[in-house]
Amino acid sequence: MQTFDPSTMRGDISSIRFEPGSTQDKMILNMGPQHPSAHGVLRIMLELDGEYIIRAEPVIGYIHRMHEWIAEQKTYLQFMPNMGRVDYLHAMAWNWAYAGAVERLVGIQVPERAEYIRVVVTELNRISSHLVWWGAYLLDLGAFTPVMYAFDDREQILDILQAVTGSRLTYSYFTIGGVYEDVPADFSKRCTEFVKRLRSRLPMYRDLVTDNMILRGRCEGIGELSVDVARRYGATGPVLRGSGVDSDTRKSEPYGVYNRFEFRIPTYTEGDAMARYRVRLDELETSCDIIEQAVSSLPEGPVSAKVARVFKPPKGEASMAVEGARGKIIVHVRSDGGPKPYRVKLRAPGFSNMSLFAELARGTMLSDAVSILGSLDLVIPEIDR
Amino acid sequence: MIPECLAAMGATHVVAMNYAATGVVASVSLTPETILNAVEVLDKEGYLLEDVSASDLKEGFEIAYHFSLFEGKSRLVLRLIVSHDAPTVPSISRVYPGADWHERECFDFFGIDFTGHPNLHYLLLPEDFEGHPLVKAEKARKGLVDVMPQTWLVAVGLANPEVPKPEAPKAEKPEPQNAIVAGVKE
Amino acid sequence: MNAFLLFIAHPAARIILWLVLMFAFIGFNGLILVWVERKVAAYVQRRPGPLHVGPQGLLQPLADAIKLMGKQLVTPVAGDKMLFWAAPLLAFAPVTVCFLPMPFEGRFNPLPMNLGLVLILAFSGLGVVSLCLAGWGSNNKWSLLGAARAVAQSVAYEVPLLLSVMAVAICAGSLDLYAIVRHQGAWPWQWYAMKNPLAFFIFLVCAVAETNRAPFDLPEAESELTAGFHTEYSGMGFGLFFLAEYANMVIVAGVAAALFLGGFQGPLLPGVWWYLLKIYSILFFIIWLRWTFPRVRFDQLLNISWKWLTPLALLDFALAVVVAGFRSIK
Amino acid sequence: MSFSKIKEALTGLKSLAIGLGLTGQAFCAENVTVIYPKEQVDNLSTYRGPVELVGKDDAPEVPKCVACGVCGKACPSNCLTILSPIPVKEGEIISSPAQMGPAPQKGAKGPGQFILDFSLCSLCGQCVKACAHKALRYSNNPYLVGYNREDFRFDLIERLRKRSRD
Repeated sequence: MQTFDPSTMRGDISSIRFEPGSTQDKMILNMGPQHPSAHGVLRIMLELDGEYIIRAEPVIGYIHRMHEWIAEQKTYLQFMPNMGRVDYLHAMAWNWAYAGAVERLVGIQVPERAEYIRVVVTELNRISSHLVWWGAYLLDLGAFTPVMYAFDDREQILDILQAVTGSRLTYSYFTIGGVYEDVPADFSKRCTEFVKRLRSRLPMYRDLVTDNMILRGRCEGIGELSVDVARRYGATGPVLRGSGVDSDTRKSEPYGVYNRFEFRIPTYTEGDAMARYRVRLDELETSCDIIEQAVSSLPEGPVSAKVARVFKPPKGEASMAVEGARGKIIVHVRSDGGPKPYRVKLRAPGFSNMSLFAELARGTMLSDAVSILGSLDLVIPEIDR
Repeated sequence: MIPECLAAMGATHVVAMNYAATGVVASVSLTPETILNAVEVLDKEGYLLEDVSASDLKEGFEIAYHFSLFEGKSRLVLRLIVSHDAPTVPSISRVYPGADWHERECFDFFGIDFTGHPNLHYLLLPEDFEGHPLVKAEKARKGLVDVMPQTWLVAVGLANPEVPKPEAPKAEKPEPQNAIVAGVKE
Repeated sequence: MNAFLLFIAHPAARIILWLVLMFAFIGFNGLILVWVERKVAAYVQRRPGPLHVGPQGLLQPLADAIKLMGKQLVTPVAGDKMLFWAAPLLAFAPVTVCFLPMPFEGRFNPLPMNLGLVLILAFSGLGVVSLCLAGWGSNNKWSLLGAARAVAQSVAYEVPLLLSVMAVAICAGSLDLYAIVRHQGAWPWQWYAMKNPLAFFIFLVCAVAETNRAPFDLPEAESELTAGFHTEYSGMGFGLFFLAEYANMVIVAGVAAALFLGGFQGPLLPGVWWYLLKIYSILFFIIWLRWTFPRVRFDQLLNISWKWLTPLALLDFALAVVVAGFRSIK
Repeated sequence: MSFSKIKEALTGLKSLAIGLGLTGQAFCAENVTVIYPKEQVDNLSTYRGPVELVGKDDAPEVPKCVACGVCGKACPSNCLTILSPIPVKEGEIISSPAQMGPAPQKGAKGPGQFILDFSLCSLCGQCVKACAHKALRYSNNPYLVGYNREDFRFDLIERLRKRSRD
């Protein structure tokens, strides 16, 4: 191997900064930004001793798009399509967080029907997000087939959501004060059918993957996360619930009409990759429950409050927290009374979860790092924003 | 609604906020000197760090730390203002290691210097990026009175409660039932 | 014609002819196996697989091979050029030798010998050297990690593999694959897979590990090491590794079929067809494994070998010795 | 090696066998893929592609659009360019072709040119919502291919004419 000499490495300041000096018996490894389990363009610098990780440092920002700056250049409504692009897997939750924050700022009451539709599409989207995670995680662990089964199910959701929103991935379905358009007539029926189908598939998921000895060997006891560390790093969502904390924004600060539904928040106390895995799989069932309840009591009425296309909210600031597939999404909007936001801050759950990685990966093996990375369920565009 | 622990923070102002309108239960005004003590208090109470963000105002950079408990509507916002000329504030990453990246992000966007930060350099922006994109032009900056709700302004003594400012008539939230918003017609 | 027959009768000529035939067989077989692999993967994943080149996509592997041959061969600047290009050749060369003692059937035997099994085991052990050289010569950190994994894995799995083979050889009393096959019968209950299922199981697991197939494909583990030891190879350099992998699969499947499944013995059909059928069933099973399971971790892989398979294989070997001893006393 | 470990290994092996069984079942089951050029998916009608102009009920080749320019302003990424003819003032020479200016133009009744730069569009639909005359709608053609950016600058009036001819 060539010896590592930082003075000859021009242009890559991250590497030079990470370089510890003498690398005797150690190896600096750049995992990413083009790496099969980097889930997009994440780069992790690792200091390895054999296969053991001594130090890890993620380098992010490869697809940073400065959404927060864009928000200041556009009117409140014009920024809406950007929200579908922050986290492409759970676009609906971001839609909701931004729309909700602006609604709070202005004081708009969202019609009942729109609230129910929002719940259903967000939960459908959550299921599709978890299915993608499930498939991708198993790809990281070297199983090629489950991702196809997951995508088979996900296609059904995408078909439903396409009929509602017209697109299959980057939805901008929410508007300030409601949703873009009413759902088609057979929406409820299709949702119920899908829930039935997914429930019949879950035992297969369990038998094929969850109970699998090899998978359990790869997940159990890997990346153990204690509640205190999770709290100080700001971990939320399934990562936090995998550590045994019964915390879910849908319960703790019920937004929309979530307080009208009965649902269970799955938690596991082990705090390892397997616990996070199980939380997500159980959340599929939780989402199914919510969809069933919401669809069966879908009220009639308008789907959007009357809101002018360009409006000036009163001065002030508002935050909206939404439970996304990856954790607590918060959008802070600050208005100076003009037609454009003064400041928009997007709090991405993946950002906080990702910062945990360096802590979790220390002392594990390279294969475990891949497993931990997968179990955090990272969507890089959301982290980079 | 205001948690009792806030009394131990040495805050200049603690203002209860309307959760339904702002998503926050209390706003705590601090100074760079008191922030470390404040987050230590929150750490003892078991608060979770949500984010650290900043905003460019006339008075300086306003840094807002959002915290919440695992349960219930409990979001707190800790805010402090640092001047444009010397934007330094102690890093809280010693207490909340998760603040590390959030503070680096604030450094990216605003150039705020977090003293005691272990690793303060560009996070989201490229290493050779020059400038800080969210810093506004001098003319575009607004003061606190322009971006904060009237109730908060009154509570911290920046506005007079009896005589509402004529340029901020809509600062009070409209009735929640009011579905129609006065818009500006093109 | 007579001269040709005489020429054929000469053992050296027979070996050369056989080697040429084997090259053709390996190449053809590689194409077929790529197609089978892709079709099996596709059907397991409920999609059609290659479909458009030739009937049912049969010509797809050929198109891929032509594409591979047309690609530029890139050598890493900082790599060791000689080792780098010696590695794929070294991966491929021993494979052909391993086909010499394969018991296809009596009249296909180019080189009668009574140590066929030893020859195969010795030469198939050479494969790991090529992986090691490939990893080292690439001067790439991923490749190096892959090479290190390959060596450790090969050392670990050689032991139980040999022990399970020895258990069978002791029972049959020979190291000649033909003799071992003749020792069994045409029917499943006469096979060593039935008489000694533990050895068969151990052999299968070790065979999968020896050929670096999933779930033991750690040297190339693409989600961890991008592509492991062959990260830097392009074109036919990669193609040779690929071909060697499939040829190695055929060898282990061939040995397994001969040792445990009665080789060319079978009713009605000529023996060679039975043998091929058995080989391909084992290959199908190996492919099926790959598309079902996640990959094990490196330390787990070694643990499986040292803590489970080696003791079990020792136990099995001891049992086989006792049984064979009793039989010879009788 | 304790007894519990052996039991664990055996249950593990059983789980592997179950996994093999499931993929084996899938191997025998039917494909779920739609093989594209031979078959087509059945949900194209709900797909929302690039916006198109709506023709008048009595004259399908004439757009309903009144060239008010609201859609262009609503668009977050400025992908709509609406030009309408500048009405000729008295005494001016009528130039041919007519001079175009950005909509809205006083006195102009319809668009002279309606350009959609689809390479900028994010299909958010704000133009469709903004239109008071329902003169814009989504098309549902997913088959868009082009060799350069210019191919995605759609002249919507031209496309409307073509559509009404077919």
